[in-house]
Amino acid sequence: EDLVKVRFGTNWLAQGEHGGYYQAVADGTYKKFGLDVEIVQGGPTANNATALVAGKNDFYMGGNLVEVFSAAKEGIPLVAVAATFQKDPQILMTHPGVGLDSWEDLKKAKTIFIGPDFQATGYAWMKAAFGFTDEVVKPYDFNPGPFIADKGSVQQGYVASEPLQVEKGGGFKPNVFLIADQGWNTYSTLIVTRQDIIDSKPDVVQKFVDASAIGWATYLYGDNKLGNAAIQKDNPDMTDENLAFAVKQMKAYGIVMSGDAEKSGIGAMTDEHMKSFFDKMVAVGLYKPDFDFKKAYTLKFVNKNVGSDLIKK
Amino acid sequence: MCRRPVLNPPARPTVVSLRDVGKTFSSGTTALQHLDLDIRQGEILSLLGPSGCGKSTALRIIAGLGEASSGNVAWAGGGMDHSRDVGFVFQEPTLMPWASVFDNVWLPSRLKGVSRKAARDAVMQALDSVGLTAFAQAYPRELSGGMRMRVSIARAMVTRPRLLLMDEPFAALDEITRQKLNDDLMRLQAELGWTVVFVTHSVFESVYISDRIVVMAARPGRAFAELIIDAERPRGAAFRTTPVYVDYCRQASAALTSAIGRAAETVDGH
Amino acid sequence: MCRRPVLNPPARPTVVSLRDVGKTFSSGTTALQHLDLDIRQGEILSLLGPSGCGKSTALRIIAGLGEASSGNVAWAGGGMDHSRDVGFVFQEPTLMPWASVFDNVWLPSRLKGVSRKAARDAVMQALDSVGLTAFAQAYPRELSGGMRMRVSIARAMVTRPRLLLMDEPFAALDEITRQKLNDDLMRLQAELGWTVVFVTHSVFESVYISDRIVVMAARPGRAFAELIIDAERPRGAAFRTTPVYVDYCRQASAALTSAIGRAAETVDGH
Amino acid sequence: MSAISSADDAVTPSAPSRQGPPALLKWLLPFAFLVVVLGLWEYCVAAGLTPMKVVPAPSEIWAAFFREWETLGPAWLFTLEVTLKGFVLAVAGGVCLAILFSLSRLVEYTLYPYAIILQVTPVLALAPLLLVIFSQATVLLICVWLVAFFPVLANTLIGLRSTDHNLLNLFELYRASSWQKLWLLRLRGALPYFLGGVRIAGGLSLIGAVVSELATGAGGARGGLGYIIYLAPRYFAYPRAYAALVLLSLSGIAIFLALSYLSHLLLHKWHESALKREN
Amino acid sequence: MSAISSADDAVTPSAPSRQGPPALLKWLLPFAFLVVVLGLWEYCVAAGLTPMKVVPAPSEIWAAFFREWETLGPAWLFTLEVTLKGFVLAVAGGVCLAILFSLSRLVEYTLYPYAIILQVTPVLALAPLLLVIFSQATVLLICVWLVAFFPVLANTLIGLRSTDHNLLNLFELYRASSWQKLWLLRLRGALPYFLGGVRIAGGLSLIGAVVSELATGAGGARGGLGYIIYLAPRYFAYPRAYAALVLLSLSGIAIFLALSYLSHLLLHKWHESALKREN
Ligand SMILES: Nc1ncnc2c1ncn2[C@@H]1O[C@H](COP(=O)(O)OP(=O)(O)OP(=O)(O)O)[C@@H](O)[C@H]1O
Ligand SMILES: Nc1ncnc2c1ncn2[C@@H]1O[C@H](COP(=O)(O)OP(=O)(O)OP(=O)(O)O)[C@@H](O)[C@H]1O
Ligand SMILES: O=[N+]([O-])[O-]
Ligand SMILES: [Mg+2]
Ligand SMILES: [Mg+2]
Repeated sequence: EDLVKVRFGTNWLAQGEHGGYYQAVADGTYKKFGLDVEIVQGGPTANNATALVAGKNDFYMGGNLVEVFSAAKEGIPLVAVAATFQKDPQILMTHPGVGLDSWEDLKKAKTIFIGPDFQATGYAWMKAAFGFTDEVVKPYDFNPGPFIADKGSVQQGYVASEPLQVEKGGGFKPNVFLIADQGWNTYSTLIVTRQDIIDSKPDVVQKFVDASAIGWATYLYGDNKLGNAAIQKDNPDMTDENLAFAVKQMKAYGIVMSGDAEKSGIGAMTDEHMKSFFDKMVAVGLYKPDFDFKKAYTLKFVNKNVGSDLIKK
Repeated sequence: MCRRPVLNPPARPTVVSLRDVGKTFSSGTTALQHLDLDIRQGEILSLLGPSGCGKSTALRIIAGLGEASSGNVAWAGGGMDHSRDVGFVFQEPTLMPWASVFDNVWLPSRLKGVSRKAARDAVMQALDSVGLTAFAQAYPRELSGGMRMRVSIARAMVTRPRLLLMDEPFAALDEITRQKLNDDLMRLQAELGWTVVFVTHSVFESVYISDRIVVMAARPGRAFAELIIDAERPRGAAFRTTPVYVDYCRQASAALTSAIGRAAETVDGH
Repeated sequence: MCRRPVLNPPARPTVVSLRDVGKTFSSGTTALQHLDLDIRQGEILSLLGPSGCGKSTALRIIAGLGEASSGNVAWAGGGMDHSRDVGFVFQEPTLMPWASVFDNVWLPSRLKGVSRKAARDAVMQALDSVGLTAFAQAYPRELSGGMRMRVSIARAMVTRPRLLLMDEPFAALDEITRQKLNDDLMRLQAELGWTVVFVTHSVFESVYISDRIVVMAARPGRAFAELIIDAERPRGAAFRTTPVYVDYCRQASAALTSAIGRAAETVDGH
Repeated sequence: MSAISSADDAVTPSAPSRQGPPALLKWLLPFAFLVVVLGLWEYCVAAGLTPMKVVPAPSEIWAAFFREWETLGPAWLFTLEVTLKGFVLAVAGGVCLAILFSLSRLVEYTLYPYAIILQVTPVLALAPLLLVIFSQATVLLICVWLVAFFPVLANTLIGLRSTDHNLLNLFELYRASSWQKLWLLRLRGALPYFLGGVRIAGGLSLIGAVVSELATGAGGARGGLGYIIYLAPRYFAYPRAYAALVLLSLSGIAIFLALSYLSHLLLHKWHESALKREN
Repeated sequence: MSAISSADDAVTPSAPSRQGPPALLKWLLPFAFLVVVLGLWEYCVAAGLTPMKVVPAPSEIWAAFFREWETLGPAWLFTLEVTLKGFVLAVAGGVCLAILFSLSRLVEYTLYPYAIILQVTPVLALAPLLLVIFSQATVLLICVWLVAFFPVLANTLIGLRSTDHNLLNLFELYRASSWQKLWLLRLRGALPYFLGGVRIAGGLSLIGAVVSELATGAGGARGGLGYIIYLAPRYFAYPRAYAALVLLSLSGIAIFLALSYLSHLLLHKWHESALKREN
């Protein structure tokens, strides 16, 4: 009836990593909160961040904290209001049994397939922190074929997607290294919005954050049939097997539920965590130490344990 | 066709007059210098002169194509609107390669807004007069050199323009055809009161058809001599056998020879 | 230059002979049909005929450009290697627009591997003979129509080919120049023993320079009459005043007239 | 003086065409070559000479056509529709701009730089901005237009500037209006150049449609060939990706052939590039 | 009969040029227009008429030039180098293919389809495969080549086929070798078409370099303008992205001007498209 129209732009085609949002759309959670949410799919080269800045969308699914920090640095009033993923699901994979079986071995690889976005952020940190080099980088454009073909290579991926693809396409279980485990402790899959929306419609923001948390709790721990169907409608390439694998992995690696979220609920963020990551970026030279990174997020809408009751351990 | 006594040329009104006209191309070649020339109403004026002396250039300036670098071109009644009624046979056929013979001849009427259907009779008649009715649907590339030139002649005449500028129109034609077209031209000119400026290399042709011949000298191109052909009209094949005709031819030839000699001299003197 | 009595033409060996040659274009036009023609060593043969009768087409077939649709073209000594030594003045100047006058005339030598430097004297001499030395560096577009044709003539003569095919080479030139080039051609032909096939529309010119005239009739093009000009050489301006000359001209003219008439008849009979 | 028309000629010997290979060979050789190429490809895959699985054999691609037609068919139609619409706009726009620029050097100098900017601006960069203002369908067409218009503009402009000066004189003599000069003279003379530009634009429209699909995110369920080509490998549907590439290639060849035929129709009567030599 | 050379003429009245606008206006108007465009843009941004922050004002872009020159400069050089190398290869390849195709219709019919396939294959799809075999630098050049070669090929082929039949007759009469016919006749006559194709390829090389950078991942510290244009907006550095776009545009215009000047040098003596009309 009096639903508020909301446009939420994701950063990729519909997949398991977006499950909670699709769940909330499909099972009417957003509607219950008075929101009429339209999910605008991202894509290989589509840029939904710009759509948010330009006022076309109301929320954006941020990949990592570098995005919001950068926005603040450029004077763009974007604000992270929730962190759905406590850990970045980015991984590196190798072929098993070719001498690339530990994180330390990865530096020996002749070829590392990395996408441009991650190369500018996570990989920049890996260079500074571990001594990786740009020389070995080849572009990862979401096609695992070249990695499978080259036994000595390393490839980027999402923990909830690529390992299964490689297993099915290459016929082997790859070694998986969650980069977050090496200290890349950015939040991920953030809900980002503009300052003017926070100022003028804080209630809408709160409702979106809360409903999304409930959606995620349902998707991971409840009956996610509706959510999966919605995903498959937007992206017919997503098989049941893909989606089941995604849920399994997100749980196994504590992508959504770990750290602060265990305590304060889905979407949790803390100043300490933010500062810790910011300091790492300062060490890499991405930001100056005196930069006011706190402009880039607000804790106003999270840490309220919304939806925690739905989570069955 | 009525017998028409030759008018005393100065009595005819002037249509265009060129005064002290010069033309220098950007390549540095001076094609014309100090050229004075009057075109008079209803006359056939021939320009005779060595190759490269500026005849074509002069004709283009008269037609308003390419301005003179110096001097003055004045039209009777002022303005160039008069030239709306000009026909031009260029030295080269200048046909549109993508258009049929019919369409090429139709062009001048078409530009005046005459439809294909309305122009049809006039175009076919013009083609008939140059013997090309059977080739109306042919394309220029399918024609011989002389046939192309005949298309160009038909195109210039089809709108019956009051001023006709012709640059060696019959050079590529056999003598029988040429004779016929000379006669056709004189007949139409007399009937319709055309003014004709006619560039030719044939002394005989120029004497045969002209009221007046201007012999040009080259480098720089200028009027070198003038010859008034004071012979009765209409003229026919018989005219060619008269002593007057032979005498005029001799005069014109002599003027041409000395125009060429004089030019050579000028250059040798450099 | 030695006085040379006219040989009884059949005594001269044949260079090329066309037998029953026909040419039909894909447009359907039959340009030639049943054409028989012998070109004999060392003669000047003129082709005379109405516009569009197939003279240019015949010349091209002789040169090996464009095969005949039917019939036979036989070369003395077999094969066409002979024709390596052909010069051709096309009806249109056919100059390369991107090359200077010098480079255009240089072309035939260049294609035989002669360097610019080695060709220089011959090219400049050829340009001199057509009065264009001063325009060696000009581009074709900067020339008058007659000047362009003269470049083409210089290009055909520069390599002194044994067989010279000329398609109305002098039509765009004034009579004084034309006379000079006629004389030049006859002198070179006599000196170097050239064989010349010469297309012209001028009956006078054909009689003046030829050993033999073939008059062609049109539609379909074929040899209609042959005239042997059995007059002594060298010929000069004086030849034009002899009764023999005038008589030959009258004969050629009559043949041409009846060739044209006959063709018209044929078509009317269709 | 008179003439015969072609129909009058009873005795026309049928001359064997000097030009060109016999018609049979003209089709046989390309076909034979294709068979050799495909055969070699199939062999290489079978012999394991290609990178494992990444390049499927022609037979696998062939099978994918039938198996996945439900996906491929609509995607193909989607891409074709965008291509053709964008192509028509690009041709129209290119010609209009060329005419505008041909009006005067001043206009050309003033505006040509902006045309070049449009040519070199990557649609990947522009699409997100355009999406802020326009609908996805519109942005798709704008992007295809951007990719394809320039060759039409550049070639047509050269053609318009190449008008025979003698014919221009003729038209000026007869006081042709600017419009008449343009329509009856300049544009006709520009045809060979224009048609060349159009043929280049044909292929560019296709590739533009594919790239723009990705740039505008016109994907998902209603996606075109671009999405399949880009995303299918992600799910190891290499045969499907290659089948899409084959469709793309066939479309490109078909568009080119159609435009070449158009070109032949418009030029074969008079322009050297399409004319049979007869002498 | 004799002639005067230009130097002989003492009394040459200096004719005012009928053609073209005065030289001053020729540069003034485009400049004035640019000022108006930039002014309007600046105003729109200041007045808040553009989507917030996404389109920076010219003044902000100008400032970004200086502020970010350390990033922009090397990126520009990187892209320019790839562009120019790829451009040279595309021109050479296009001409060679055109010559090959012009040898006979049979060759053309057999091979042209593959050229079209190369034109319509998206580099985004091809680059990963090529990277399996070739080095990144090589793939980069291959990709630029793929994007840019076709206009050169297509235009040159039309040009080679447009040779004046009369001149061909002349060359055949003088028993010109195929090579002589090609070099002294066909290629000269094809120049206007070829140069048109080259000008189109100039811009395509640039855009090809930008796209190929992304497709081949030639990014990171050694990245070019393509990376900046793609990534800067993702991290909201819009002025930097626009500064890179401006560099791209300026490069495109510079390449076009250089090629136009070359074209002028080669054609102004004889071809209508570059000739001043004098009558
Ligand atoms: N390429 C062609 N295609 C079709 N028909 C042609 C072609 N070339 C010439 N013809 C026709 O062949 C006939 C003879 O042409 P040709 O050029 O040989 O005549 P010609 O005797 O040289 O005439 P002219 O004295 O006018 O030059 C003409 O009727 C012409 O229409
Ligand atoms: N576009 C041009 N650029 C430079 N020079 C030119 C141009 N057109 C003509 N000329 C020169 O101007 C002079 C006169 O040329 P024009 O064509 O008027 O001669 P013409 O008397 O018609 O000669 P012809 O009898 O050979 O046709 C020549 O010397 C020629 O070289
Ligand atoms: O979105 N991914 O980076 O797979
Ligand atoms: Mg002239
Ligand atoms: Mg002829």
